[in-house]
Amino acid sequence: MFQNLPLFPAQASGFAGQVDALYFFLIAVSAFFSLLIALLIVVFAIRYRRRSPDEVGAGITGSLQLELLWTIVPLGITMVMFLWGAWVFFTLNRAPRAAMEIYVVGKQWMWKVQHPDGQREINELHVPVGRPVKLLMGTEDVIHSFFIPAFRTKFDVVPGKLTTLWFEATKPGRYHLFCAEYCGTKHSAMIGWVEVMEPAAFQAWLSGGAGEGSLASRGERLFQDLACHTCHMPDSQGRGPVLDGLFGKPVKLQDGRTVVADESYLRESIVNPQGKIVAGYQPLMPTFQGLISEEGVLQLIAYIKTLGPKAAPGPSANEPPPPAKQGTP
Amino acid sequence: MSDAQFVPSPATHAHHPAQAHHFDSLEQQQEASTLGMWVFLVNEIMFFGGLFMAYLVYRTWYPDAFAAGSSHLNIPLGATNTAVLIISSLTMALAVHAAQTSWRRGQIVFIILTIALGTTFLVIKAFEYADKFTHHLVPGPHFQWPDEKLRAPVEIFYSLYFALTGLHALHMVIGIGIMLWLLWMAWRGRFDAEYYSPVEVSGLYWHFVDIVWIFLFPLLYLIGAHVRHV
Amino acid sequence: MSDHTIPTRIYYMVFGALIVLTAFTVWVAYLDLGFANTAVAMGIAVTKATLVVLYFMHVRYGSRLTWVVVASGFVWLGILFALGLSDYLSRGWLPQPGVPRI
Amino acid sequence: MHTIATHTRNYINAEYGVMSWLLTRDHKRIALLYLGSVTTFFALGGLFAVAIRLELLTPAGDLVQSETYNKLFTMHGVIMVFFFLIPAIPAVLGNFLVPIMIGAKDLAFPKLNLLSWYIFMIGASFALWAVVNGGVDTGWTFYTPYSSVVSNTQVIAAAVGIFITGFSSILTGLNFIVTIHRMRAPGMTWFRMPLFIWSHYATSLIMVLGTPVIAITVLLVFAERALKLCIFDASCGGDPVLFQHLFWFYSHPAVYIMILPAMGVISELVAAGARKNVFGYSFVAFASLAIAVLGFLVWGHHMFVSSQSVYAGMIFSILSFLVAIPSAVKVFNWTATLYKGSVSWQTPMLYAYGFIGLFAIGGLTGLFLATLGLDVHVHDTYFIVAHFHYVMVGGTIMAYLGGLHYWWPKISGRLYPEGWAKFGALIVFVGFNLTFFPQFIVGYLGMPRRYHAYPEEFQVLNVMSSAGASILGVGYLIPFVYFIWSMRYGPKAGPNPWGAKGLEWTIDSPPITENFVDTPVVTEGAYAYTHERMDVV
Ligand code: HEA
Ligand code: HEA
Ligand code: HEC
Ligand code: CUA
Ligand SMILES: [Cu+2]
Repeated sequence: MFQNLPLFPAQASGFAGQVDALYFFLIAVSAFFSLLIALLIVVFAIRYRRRSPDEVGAGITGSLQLELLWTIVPLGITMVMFLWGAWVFFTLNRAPRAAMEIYVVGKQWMWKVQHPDGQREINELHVPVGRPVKLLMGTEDVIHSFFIPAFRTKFDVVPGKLTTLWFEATKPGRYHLFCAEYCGTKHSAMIGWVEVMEPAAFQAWLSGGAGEGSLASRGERLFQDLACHTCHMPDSQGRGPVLDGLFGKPVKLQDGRTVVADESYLRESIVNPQGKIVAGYQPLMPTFQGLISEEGVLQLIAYIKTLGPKAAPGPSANEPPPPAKQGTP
Repeated sequence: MSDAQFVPSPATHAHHPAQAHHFDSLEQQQEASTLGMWVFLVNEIMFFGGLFMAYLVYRTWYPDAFAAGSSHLNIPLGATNTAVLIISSLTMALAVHAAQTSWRRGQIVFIILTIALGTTFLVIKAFEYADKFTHHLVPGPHFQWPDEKLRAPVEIFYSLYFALTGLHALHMVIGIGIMLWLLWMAWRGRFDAEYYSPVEVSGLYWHFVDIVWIFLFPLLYLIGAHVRHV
Repeated sequence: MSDHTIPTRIYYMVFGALIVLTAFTVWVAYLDLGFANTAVAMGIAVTKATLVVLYFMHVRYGSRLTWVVVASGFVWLGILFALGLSDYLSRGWLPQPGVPRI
Repeated sequence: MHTIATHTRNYINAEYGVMSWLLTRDHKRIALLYLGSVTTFFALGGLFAVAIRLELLTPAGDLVQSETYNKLFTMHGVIMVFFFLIPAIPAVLGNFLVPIMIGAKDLAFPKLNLLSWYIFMIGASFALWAVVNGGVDTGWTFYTPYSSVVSNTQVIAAAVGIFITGFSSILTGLNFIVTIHRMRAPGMTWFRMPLFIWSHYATSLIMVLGTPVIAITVLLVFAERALKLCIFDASCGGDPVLFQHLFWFYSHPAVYIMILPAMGVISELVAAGARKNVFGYSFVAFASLAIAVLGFLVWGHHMFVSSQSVYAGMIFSILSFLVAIPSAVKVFNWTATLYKGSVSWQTPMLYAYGFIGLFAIGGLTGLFLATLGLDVHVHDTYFIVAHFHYVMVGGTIMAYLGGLHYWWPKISGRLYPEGWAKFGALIVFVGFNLTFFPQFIVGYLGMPRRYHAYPEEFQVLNVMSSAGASILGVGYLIPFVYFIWSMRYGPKAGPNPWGAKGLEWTIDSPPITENFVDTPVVTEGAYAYTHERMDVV
């Protein structure tokens, strides 16, 4: 039993090292202060122990210098922690442009994964080593959280939203995937594996069984089935705006704001079209809330992203992967 | 305190019958009650504050739905109720004044007026609620809204409407209960220029409930006024 | 305790102001002023509330402690709103690589 | 103590009969009512903890069903937080001591004080009803939409229970604030008040300003569940994250409701244990206020990966570091107080040493969590569980036990057995560390919290933790037994067994009903053990 006692998690992503460095810094600071305080307490308690029943302590009331010292020094140290931590956090929150995209849906109690080329998996995620991967995530019911300890990252999936998470795996292997946000009875069974593969093996795996066509093509079918095309036509004849080339572009809204048409915006436009009305259009579009599954929404998004002039940033889903690029700006 | 001295209680003068034994003086007791009520009202601000926060978020998200939802509220009734509450605040203030000037008849009259106005408010509110029921504007499975596209956010509006006005009405009911007790005490001639803090403190509560309504009225009723003619 | 007995005349004046402000806020709500509708409505509501607090609730003549207590209520409400909105208003601000800034 | 007359009458034997307790308005008797209630809840919460630890002995979820496990940790958390730890120090020690320490006969509103206890018990009855009728499984955090539309357990009863109990907390806070402002004895200026009073004042501010927000929040969950309103539900366009904002707006300050009174206790223990002025008295006093105020500005640090905006995350992170500074100031001042003191090794001091060390570790690991990039990894893992048990169990419960030992002679009039007490303190300290230290490691390894079953490689650390918990349980049982024993057989304590300063030690043990025969007049600061003045070096 005791040979089986890991004390430190595997490092398998680009920022595992960064997070661990931060961790060791905090451990060092904590160890220093805890030991200092413990030591002082023990020393004082022994050195100045009470020797007679009515002995009293010295008439010391305080010292401004010391107060300043132990206010400013911790303040300085914590500001280092803040800046360093914030910097790592930004890295964690900004997926590089070249990231390969995979769609994830959480539901009680499983993770459903769809690759752009059409592979689907449940409670497993296959990714290539050495390529940034961006997960576009949603949930069908309650909040869950996609957590891969070996990559030192996690992010919640939240009803009504599209959230993202990215990483770049650095070591082939099989790593735990957990649901970290409590989500009901089988929360602890909402687990799986992340399989990091060599690029060639990954390509082989990808071409393994795409059966139902690519994600975008399924989105396209939905686009027809839900009659989106009756309003959104490739030319500006429809009642709704043209969606071709929309992704990644700034959109002027009726209330004067401008937003970028990213995935969250697309999701909101489909599920809750009243939230942001495009300038120059009537709020005609019905809500599709409850009519499309979360997976369907992601398929539609994948489809819209492939539409029209290749102005969208990031490779389109069907292109072969470009060589891994340094993602962090 | 090794050299703390103990002095006998300073006062030998007769205590007011309303003074509790753990206070040194009636004045200390009255100051304590007033401060206590103010602290309680601060707590009340935060209690409604949580709801106002929700209102603020959803109002920024769904301005149109809120305006649309609001346009189904009855402005004349809401305005009347605002006026009713303001008058009741006046009568309450006058009741406190009557207590401060040891005018028993005035206390009784103004407290009765306050109760009557508070009840009027609740009756009008009840009519409004009844109207919402018949028009299926109560959130839940029977909620209906003609414009399907706005249904969901309008339901949020009505959820907040009922939560806010419902809690406000609950405060009114409690306030009326307190007023009835005050009436009983005033009737028995308990309040005079020397001892009137129950009236004063209840007055603070009553005015606070009025203030909440002063905000609810524009936030709920008036935001849709200028769109309903479009 | 405010030993201060406020003359009833002041109560009636405040009352008059409150009624006038109520009428005004209803009237102005029917005009389409865009964003200003909300600003005006809230401005009037704050004025009315201030009048009630200062005169009906005697804070005008109250002790400093009363002022502090009243103020703390509104400051804390401000904390809830401000830090809450710090999330809601800045969502989606984070520039993403490759996405145009606006 | 020439001024003390020996009264045979005291608050305990002033009246007899159950009704004399149930209708009492004496703050000291009400404190004992609370003592009985919160001890019961602690035992109940502890039983749930035992069940949790038994289940986690093996990786497979083999002892109880996952539904049951989820209810166990939820009810453990709810009971420990709302029905034990929040009331523990303020409602027991605070109730007993606040009036005495400032030289008052009672709290400003004695009837309200009794009412608070009844409200507490009514709220607790709802929670217990929920426990008995199937339990709740939402986690103590009640996140929507799970709690509002999905879970099919007794969420409504638990929410109502928490709502009601909240008012007990609010009224206690209100009572303390008014008492401290208006009831101080002649000469008891603000800067002569014991630090226990300062910290209770700060705690009361949080109770009054924060608790109403949790009340309205659980009320909204109730409304969404029972009345089908739409507030947080994403299917009508609501935002589940809004619930988290409102929940943590209270629940982060609530952790300071739990720690501030404990810090007050430690200040008293350290001063009496070293027979010295608390080093930097005014810094410690203001640190309490600073924690109370800044504590309201950091709630979003529980939501770094909740899809809250990145910028809000940064604001909450930097503010979280700021709120750690006053805690650091306090820790250093307590340590410095021992310097050149006349330092005691009696049980209350042992608990105080334990507190300082464990709170330092718990607080410092709080910094790990406030660090944005690091929290992403450890959020919702056992690292968090370890962090908060270090501050709540290693911090607050240590202080609570230390305070109970220190004031037990005053409360009961009897001395507890010192040898057993030292032994108990040692067991608690050892058991505690064995229980919760391994959880830091298993947390960083990635074991998520609220897991009924877990991967095998985490087993060894979990077994250590469970073993520690059984030692800890024994450690808690020991004081429980000898406190009860001492009420009958303990030697009489006398007014001031510790040779300590403070108004509570100038009166009888146990005190008479209105505490003081005559109102005391205060002429010096709180910890005037000596009148010599001396510099640090
Ligand atoms: C008594 C209760 C208590 C106390 C006092 C604290 C104190 C602190 N807590 Fe903790 N916390 C909890 C109870 C408490 N916490 C609970 C219950 C949870 C989990 C809730 C849940 O999800 O269920 C939690 C979770 C929690 C999180 C969220 C983690 C997550 O879910 O991802 C964070 C993040 O910032 C945090 C931070 C802090 C900080 C910075 C402090 C600071 O106040 C600590 C300050 C103290 C010190 C810093 C130590 C003393 C100082 C020194 C020894 C000197 C050296 C100092 C420096 C160099 C600065 N806590
Ligand atoms: C004050 C708060 C408090 C206290 C004291 C404790 C005490 C303990 N807690 Fe708890 N804990 C929480 C607050 C607290 N906890 C919270 C808020 C959570 C989060 C819940 C959630 O996720 O929603 C949590 C979660 C939590 C977990 C994580 C569960 C999970 O995520 O799956 C674990 C696991 O080990 C645990 C263990 C323990 C243990 C071993 C103790 C031990 O210290 C207990 C020791 C006590 C005993 C063993 C009882 C001794 C018995 C007596 C003294 C009885 C004698 C008296 C009579 C007979 C009348 N706790
Ligand atoms: C009844 C006509 C109609 C139908 C059907 C319809 N839309 Fe729309 N759509 C509109 C209109 C009008 C707008 C512009 C106003 C707005 O933003 O709501 C719009 C806007 C959008 C936008 C934002 C476009 C931009 O330029 O920013 C997206 C994305 C979108 N629709 C996707 C879809 C999808 C996917 C479907 C099918 C599931 C669909 N729409 C069905 C009418 C429609
Ligand atoms: Cu899904 Cu936990
Ligand atoms: Cu916190």
